[in-house]
Amino acid sequence: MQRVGVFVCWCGSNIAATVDVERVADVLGREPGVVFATHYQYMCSQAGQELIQNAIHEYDLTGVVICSCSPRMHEVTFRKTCERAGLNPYMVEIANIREQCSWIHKDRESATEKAVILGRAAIAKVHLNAPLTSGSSPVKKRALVIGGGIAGIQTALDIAEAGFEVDIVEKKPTIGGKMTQIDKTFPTLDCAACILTPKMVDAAQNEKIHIYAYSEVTSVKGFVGNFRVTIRRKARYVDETKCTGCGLCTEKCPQKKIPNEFNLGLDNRRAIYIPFAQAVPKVATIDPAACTMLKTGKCGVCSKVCTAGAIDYRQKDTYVEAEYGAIVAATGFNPIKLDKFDEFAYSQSPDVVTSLELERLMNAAGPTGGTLLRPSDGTHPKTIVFVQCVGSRCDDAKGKPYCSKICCMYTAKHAMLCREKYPDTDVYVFYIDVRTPGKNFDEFYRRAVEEYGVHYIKGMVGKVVPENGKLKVQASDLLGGRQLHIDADLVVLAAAIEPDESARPLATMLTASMDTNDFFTEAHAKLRPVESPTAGVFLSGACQGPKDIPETVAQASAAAAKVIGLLSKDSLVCNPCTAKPNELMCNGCSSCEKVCPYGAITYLDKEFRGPNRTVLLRRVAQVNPAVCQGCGACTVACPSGAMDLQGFSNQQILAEVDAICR
Amino acid sequence: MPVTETFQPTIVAFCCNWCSYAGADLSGTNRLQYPANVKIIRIPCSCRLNPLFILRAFQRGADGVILCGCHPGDCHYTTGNYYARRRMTLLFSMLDYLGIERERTRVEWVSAAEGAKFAATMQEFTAAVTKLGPNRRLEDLRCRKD
Amino acid sequence: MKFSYFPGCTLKTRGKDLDRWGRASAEVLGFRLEELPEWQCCGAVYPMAKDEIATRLSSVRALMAAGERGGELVTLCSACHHVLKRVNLDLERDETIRDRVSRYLELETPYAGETRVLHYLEVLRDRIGFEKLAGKVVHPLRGRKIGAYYGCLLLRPSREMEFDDPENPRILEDFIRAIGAEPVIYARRNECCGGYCTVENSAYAGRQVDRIMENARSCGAELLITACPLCMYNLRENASNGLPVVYFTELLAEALGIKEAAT
Amino acid sequence: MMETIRRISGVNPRKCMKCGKCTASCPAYDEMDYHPHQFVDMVESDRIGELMQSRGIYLCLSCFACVERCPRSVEPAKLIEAVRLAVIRQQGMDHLTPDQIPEKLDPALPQQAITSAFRKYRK
Repeated sequence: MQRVGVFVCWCGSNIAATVDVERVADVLGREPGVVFATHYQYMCSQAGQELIQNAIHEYDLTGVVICSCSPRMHEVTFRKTCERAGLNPYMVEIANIREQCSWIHKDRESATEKAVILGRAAIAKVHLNAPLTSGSSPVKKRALVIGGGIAGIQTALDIAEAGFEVDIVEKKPTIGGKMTQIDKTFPTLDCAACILTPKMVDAAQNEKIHIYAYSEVTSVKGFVGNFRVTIRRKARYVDETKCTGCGLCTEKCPQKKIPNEFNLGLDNRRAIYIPFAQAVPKVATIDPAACTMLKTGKCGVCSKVCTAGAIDYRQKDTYVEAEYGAIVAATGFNPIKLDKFDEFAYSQSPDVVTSLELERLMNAAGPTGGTLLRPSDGTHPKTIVFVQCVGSRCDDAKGKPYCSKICCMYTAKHAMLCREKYPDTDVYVFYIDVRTPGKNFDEFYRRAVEEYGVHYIKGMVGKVVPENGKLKVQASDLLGGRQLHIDADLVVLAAAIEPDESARPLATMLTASMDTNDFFTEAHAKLRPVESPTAGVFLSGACQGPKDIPETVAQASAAAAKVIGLLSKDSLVCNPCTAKPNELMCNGCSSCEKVCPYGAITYLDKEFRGPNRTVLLRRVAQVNPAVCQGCGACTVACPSGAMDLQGFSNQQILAEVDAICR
Repeated sequence: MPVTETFQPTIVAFCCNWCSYAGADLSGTNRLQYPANVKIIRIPCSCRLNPLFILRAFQRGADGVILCGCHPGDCHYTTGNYYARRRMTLLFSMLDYLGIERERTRVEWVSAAEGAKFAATMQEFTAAVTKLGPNRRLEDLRCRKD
Repeated sequence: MKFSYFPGCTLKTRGKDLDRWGRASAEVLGFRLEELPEWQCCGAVYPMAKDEIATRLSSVRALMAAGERGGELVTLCSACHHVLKRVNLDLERDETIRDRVSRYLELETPYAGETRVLHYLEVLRDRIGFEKLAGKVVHPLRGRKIGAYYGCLLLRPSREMEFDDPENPRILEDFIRAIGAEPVIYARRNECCGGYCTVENSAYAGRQVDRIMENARSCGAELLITACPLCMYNLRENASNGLPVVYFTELLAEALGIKEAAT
Repeated sequence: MMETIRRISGVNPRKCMKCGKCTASCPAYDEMDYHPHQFVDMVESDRIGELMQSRGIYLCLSCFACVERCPRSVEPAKLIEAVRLAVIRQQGMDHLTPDQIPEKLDPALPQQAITSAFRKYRK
């Protein structure tokens, strides 16, 4: 029997207010095998940890039970504490009496009773704990960044800067992401292209960085330090190594009426195209859905005009397999589709545009050459109405329940730029709340109001009616106590943003968790904001939640720092809670091997002593502890009960069951 | 079986470490109440749950057992919850055969972000089990003393 | 194809054209509307308050009668459709209302909204198909620029009515195309005509109608169609300078070539 | 009183985030004294007496534009209906009486207009 010490934490008043900690310590102190039990205000504090260490020495403890917060919070802390006192760290069990007891119950009596039962279960388990030693596994010193927007580029540059190899996988023909479509950036109004394109070029020229543009991740296997990833390189029908990016093909292609996604369909491109002048890599791509040659076998104009001989109509998708130590998700965001919000007449009038479309309409490289003109008739709009929170903060299925965070600031920017470039325009912004927490953000918004004379109106637009070339806007002015009717020329909708649709399948491949809105979940909302709960997977940019550019860049660099920390290790300590077969009971049936998702189980023909001094050769399972991740699927699959999971053994779990049901 | 108003069922919840245990923690962090009858046992993955554990719980006097894991497709170990789902389906037909009411066992998928769902599930499950009254205890005849 | 049919009061009196041409066209298109025996007025407005039970009963009776006769109830009048559909949902979703209705009507098994309520236009779209309808048109209304006027009751609240996109509906536009005419899309086609407030204050209804008419006219409409007798009244009687308005079933009959034959 | 209104309407005014989209959508704005967002706010702050004096409760068209467009599913129209019911359910508080009808009667007026007016305006 172990000599168990029980330590009940008050967690200030978090536990002690609802659970009678003294009684818990007292009752648990009388459990079999418990030689010491106490309670203390903050067990995780230095003084609390010393208390545990002293008790280990003084009472010669062989097992420790801590009744405190969730093991997801401080299990590691307390394991280290015990290790420092010479106790094997896996001789510690945590009873979660905060998240799963004091915080969810109000009645002191029943909460105390439950805390005692949870403590008993932990004591019952720790009696069956065995010291475990961690093995180690090597780290592949290469990182993969999925998504080539500003988040992915920044992460890759920082990782490369530290001397590690890094690959970027981008599904579009060029890296750069959303920021390439943005005209100016708040709160300084510098041109987005001017600050982004040098970074794109840096990434392309950095010898540590390899860019797989127009590519997608199709499978991820393995685990932290040892991921094996398959990347599909989609056929561009253009040889990337030969294409010089001269653009001649994109001028000669006879298919002229393909909506240009870079300009959000506000103008057209050809079937062979380079998204924009600063694209990286600057090579042409054939759109197979639009190309006559690929569809009918007749045309071939691009091939004829290409002096480099880069066009290859028979190109096929190719697959690359590579190994990585760490993976960063940087899949970004998109504005939502507005088809469910047609009270704003988005699909009924070309003069109702999204904010991102307005970026293109104001950009010098955009469809209007940077002059703000109405898509319907090419005239200068004189009255512009901005509507905020279109689809954000909605509690129904039409929109998103969250605040999209970036809209207040970019709308202030748009309003300001409109007034600056065209002082004769009237600009109205309808808002629910103006949210400007950020350095120099509120000042920026106030400038839009005070210096630029933008009319900010607390209220919402209810209906937009296109009539006689105008957009009749019906809106509320809550502070003015009136309903407004504005004849506008242009209406700009600040559409909510949502994670890119590639994020969900990627999360499944990475076994990284997501929230109900399909944003990646971080390992800890406050203390581990750039790590996914899955070891070795990190989060960069808006795939984790709505973010503006400065925040994205900060998180991108933070994710890079975490990756560098991981890659700078030669090997990783493995989780010792791995499966272990009892060779004497194993009958070599392969059931365990079939359910193992990691291929950690192999078989060995081993000699065993039989009766009458005979030797039997038997096939028995072997688990590679460096590969086993400890899920336990094999333990249940094993028909002879030979397989067990260290740290979560059958006996340990049954002991917990018994303690709870006692 | 007499059901008294003060009947407090014993409920064992097996939660996978990655999704449901974290979801349970989140309902705590958000102070979402559920009955104290529910006691959680942490397992690495829903596929670690040996159906035997549930039978043992019923032997030792549990009135309800619930298994919570990651949503299908979201398992931290890729496929664990699919195994769990199949095994539990088999166990359910066996429990039917044994005459243990279907409502006493349940499988729910709760993600790490679904604190509210965890609390609601536990409230609902406890209410359902309370309504059924105390469980007929399974007995291991080998353990009979007389 | 056969459906139970709930005409409603107005279709028996002031709105006869909506009813008559609807039934006649149905025969040509291959479905029959069988009027429910002894139906009572649906009440004309949906009782929004949860504790209004008596005002829901006549709808429940009609819904149950249709339930016994094949389970599908077709309506033509927007108001009846709105009331029947929403009361049906109440019975399906609201346990308190279901229990209280059960007790009032002394039902052995409570009615839980099993009947499916369909609008005539939904039958055209989902059961007949506008393509098939177009195939039966003998007098396509070529060159006619027609604005669809939806009003409120068919579309809102969309969560319950599930009729069409509440802000940019297309079912009537598709109908107009099917009978060979050109639909004119104008944004105010789902704005309120003033409804029953016309009884007390027709000038108020007139202001609503004028805005709708102006919008429809400026977008090029020459004629409006509607599925609601009350909208029809408001649009016709309260407009200061209105476009002509007809029921959609009249145009349907015209396109199918049965209107001429009848007159 | 607030509880009665909340119960019969089934509306939780606390869900309102005060965006004003209901009032922006209201086609009867110019006719009404109180506007949809005010109904929600005044029910929440228990100022129902004032709402019961309002003539706006007879001018709401029940067009459900506010219900349709509310991003928080508050359903202001149901509150307006509940306040109107609270008034007309009182003895002698009918807003419309049968003897008022003939003078309002237009031969072309559809039955449903009168039926609805009665349903909405009297008990």
